[in-house]
Amino acid sequence: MIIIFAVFLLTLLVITAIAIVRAENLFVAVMLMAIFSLLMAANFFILDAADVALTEAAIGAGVTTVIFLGALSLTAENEKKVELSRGVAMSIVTATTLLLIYATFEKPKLGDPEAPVHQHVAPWYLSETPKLIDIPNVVTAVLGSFRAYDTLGEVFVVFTACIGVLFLLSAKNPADKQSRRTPPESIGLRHHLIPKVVGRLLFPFIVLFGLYVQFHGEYGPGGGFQAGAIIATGIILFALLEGEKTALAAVPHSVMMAMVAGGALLYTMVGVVTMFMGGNFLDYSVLSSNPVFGQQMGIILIEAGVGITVCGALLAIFHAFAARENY
Amino acid sequence: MNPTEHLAALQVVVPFLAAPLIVLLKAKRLAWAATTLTSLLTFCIAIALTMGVLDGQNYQYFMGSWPAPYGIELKVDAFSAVVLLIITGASTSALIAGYHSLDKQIGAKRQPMFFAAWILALAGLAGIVVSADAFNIFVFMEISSLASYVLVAGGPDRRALPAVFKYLIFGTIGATFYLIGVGLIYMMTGTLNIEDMGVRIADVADQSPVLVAAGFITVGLALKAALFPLHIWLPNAYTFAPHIVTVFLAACATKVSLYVLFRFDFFVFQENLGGQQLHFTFFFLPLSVFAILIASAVALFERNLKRLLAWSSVAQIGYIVLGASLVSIAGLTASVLHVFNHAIAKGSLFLAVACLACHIKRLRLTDIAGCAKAMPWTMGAMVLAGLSLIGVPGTAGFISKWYLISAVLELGGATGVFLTAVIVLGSLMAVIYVWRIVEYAYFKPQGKKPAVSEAPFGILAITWIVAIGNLYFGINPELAVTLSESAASVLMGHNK
Amino acid sequence: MSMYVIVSIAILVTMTLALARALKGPSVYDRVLAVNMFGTKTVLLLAVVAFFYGRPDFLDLALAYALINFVGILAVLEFFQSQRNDDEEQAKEQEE
Amino acid sequence: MELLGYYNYWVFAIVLMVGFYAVIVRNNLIKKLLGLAIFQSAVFLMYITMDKVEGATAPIIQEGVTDQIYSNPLPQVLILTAIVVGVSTTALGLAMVVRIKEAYGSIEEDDIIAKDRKS
Repeated sequence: MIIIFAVFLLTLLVITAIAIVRAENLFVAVMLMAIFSLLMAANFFILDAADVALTEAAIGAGVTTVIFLGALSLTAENEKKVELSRGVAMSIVTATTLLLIYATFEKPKLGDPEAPVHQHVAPWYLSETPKLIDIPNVVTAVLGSFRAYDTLGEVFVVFTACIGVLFLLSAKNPADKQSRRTPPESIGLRHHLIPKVVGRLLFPFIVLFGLYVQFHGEYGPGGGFQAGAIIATGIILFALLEGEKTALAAVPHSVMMAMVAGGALLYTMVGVVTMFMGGNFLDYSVLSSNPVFGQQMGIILIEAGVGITVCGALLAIFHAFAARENY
Repeated sequence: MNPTEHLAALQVVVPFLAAPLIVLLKAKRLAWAATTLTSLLTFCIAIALTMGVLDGQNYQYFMGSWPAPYGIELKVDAFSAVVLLIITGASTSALIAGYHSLDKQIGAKRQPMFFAAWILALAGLAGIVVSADAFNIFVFMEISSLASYVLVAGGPDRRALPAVFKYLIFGTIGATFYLIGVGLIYMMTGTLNIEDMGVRIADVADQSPVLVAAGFITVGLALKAALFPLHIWLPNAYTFAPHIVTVFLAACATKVSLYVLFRFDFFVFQENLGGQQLHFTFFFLPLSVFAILIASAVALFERNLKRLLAWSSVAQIGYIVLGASLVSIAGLTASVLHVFNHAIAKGSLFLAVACLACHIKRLRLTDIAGCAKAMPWTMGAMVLAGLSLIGVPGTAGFISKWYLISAVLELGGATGVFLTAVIVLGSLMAVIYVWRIVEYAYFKPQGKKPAVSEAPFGILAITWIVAIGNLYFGINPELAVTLSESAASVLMGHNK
Repeated sequence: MSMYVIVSIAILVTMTLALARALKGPSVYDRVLAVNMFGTKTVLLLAVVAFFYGRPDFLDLALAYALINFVGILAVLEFFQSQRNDDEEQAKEQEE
Repeated sequence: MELLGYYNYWVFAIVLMVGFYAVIVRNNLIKKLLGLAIFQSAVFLMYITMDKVEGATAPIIQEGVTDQIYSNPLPQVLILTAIVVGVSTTALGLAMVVRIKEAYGSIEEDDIIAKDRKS
């Protein structure tokens, strides 16, 4: 039954994707993008990927929309109706689609327990995690320990993107020379009663929920990355309500940078410490006399690192767009 | 802790430790110094790894001590050692040379971020090379790409921005294609470790997802490696990047993608997929021939010095792929050798360009007219490196061309002769475009604003050290040849 | 079991209607409302599916969606407010 | 019903190519980035589709339940990482678009090319 729901949702997904590409108003396209990512997240959830669904919700529907809107307010809302060479593109696209569809017919079907992916490596994770790490969420175990090096890379991807955005948007704006007009300071939404009241009520809950996701990641869906994104969203809410200035006074730029660098450093240092204690890089077993406990400790530490960096980076990126002067 | 055991991991961990610290440094000179020191340290690690490989040591490292297909494995063999040497060496020499010129191009406040991006690009590239896990390679590919977008965007000209945007779009498409390919193979084999894939893929090799995966991985990586005709992002990105960044990226960025491409192809696909060897040759051989001929021809007519050299890079990628497409020990040896030698030649050429740029603002050929009088040392280095690019005997470029021609002639018959003709023709065109630079610099009357004086000593010294490397490896090629031969046999060794 | 199925179908129908409004517009406010509604329906769908799968502890996720949806809509409002300010200012400049 | 088992993969192929089409054909840089985001999301769908096992539940082990089977955790871990990569690329791309707008006064590719020709 659920599969049929999934098929329905996927059909909506295709329609949304086509609508995004066809929309001439970029604001509409961004709104549809939010729907696209909600649909995607619902599908992930139906396909048993609870952690991924949580991430897609926090990132796709939340942060990405906010960043896109930030960029839109600095650029233009409407698209010029010109298309580049359509024929060639169409033929490339059609050929690739057919190739991919051709490839599906020898793929294992959805949900097939005999598929090769379920025979090798993955069963080992499922059977060994309770013995070696002893936490219920196998996704967190793989993320935090078995493939912790990938996660380290992921943290540095966020780190790179953050310094990249700051680097790009800290350059001088050539338009500043021409017009001395100072843009109106963003006052936020504090003059609107309903958003203000509801927002102020929600803000502590969002942060609290973020902390819950951070520390509950070993037991349920969630972990450092999702938590960082949710807390960042909470602080973005604060910035939207109270205006840029107040938000920057609460979490100044230097604090954000310290978070971005500190989280990444914490993660790497955990690895270096395990090296000095006689293990390989990121081998948490050596952290404690009881290897299982050591593993859990390591995962908690690196998840904290991930959360801090992601939260700081998303905030810094948001402020970089928001603070850029619109001309 | 015994550091020699951890060398492979340290290659990535050291820059990762440094990057967050560099961001927090306020003083720009300090940021530069920290970056250069870190880069130098990774260079030393790479040298240590290379010496170990030459001693026959096999570096295998399990991240988190988890055994291979379950955890992530790092592996360093002769091929990785060559590429690591290039990456860390190029980064270090470019950074030392950048002491003067980066200061002018990038504002003081933004420098810590710029240098952090640099060290991350280095970490990403090194991470790709040491990793033996297909997905891990994707993650590090993204780190290095995002960081290099930032580096290129540091260019002073506004045209750097559209160029880097294009670079971002193409880079992301390439990486996503790679991700699709890896996903399809994972779907059919259940593993992400490249060697494990090679073993397990044999049972499913004739099924369509695996064939499609081979196509996606090849195209995706060819896109990132700027193989003709997927090179369109490269010329502008190289032209408008800060000069020092061009030195770094031109020497190693595309080569790392080629490294992954060869590794994937020879470890996973060859001999497992029916007719893969043939497909590989038929796909890459014509493309590399076109790359050599067309890109060289475009370089002949290019008026901007940096873009001319960028087009020449596209042509050189053709030579590298040509060697590999022969699927023979001799061909691969030539390929790896050319990866190494071209990095030195192009590195020193772009370093010389950076020297020129100390006094000449725009770098059209007409702008450098007559500059040899004021800057004899710079132009001397450029000529030396140019000779190596052409492949004149006594330079490093000659060695790889020589190996390439002998590998091609091994084929025999009309193909062998035709390919030899292509290589010779490509080299002749290189003679012409290098001559154009020389002609403008030495024999044309000086432009309106003549260059005042020689470039600062620091940058000049580094340029000459690298330029002399061209001569050294041309006269004593044993080290490079030994490494390349063992790299080739590692790749072909999987091909029982 | 059948109760969950009926509820899910009802939610899917509402989602489709919301999507249709988001696609057709005509004004941006229709679309903003549609997106908000779509978000709410996703929250409900997740809750129902969580019970359907017998893992009610996954209600966490629905909670996350509900919270984040609100912030997204506020961002849209702020976007419109700043745009209107810009427009007003431009109009003033033109008058001057 | 037999064919429905492949439906996810077809949607993956179509959505992927819709995004790809937007990236190569649309002239507006923000639209290109939206296309790129769709393009990347499609790949997430492919990976997540692999992890499902019929009758299984999310790989969070329930205490006291012994006969439960669980879906595959590995593709989920990979996609968590890939989502992060996607949003990072988008953010960086948008920062570039903002700079392009400031430098050229336009975010349409043909305008930018035309302006570069002139100078």
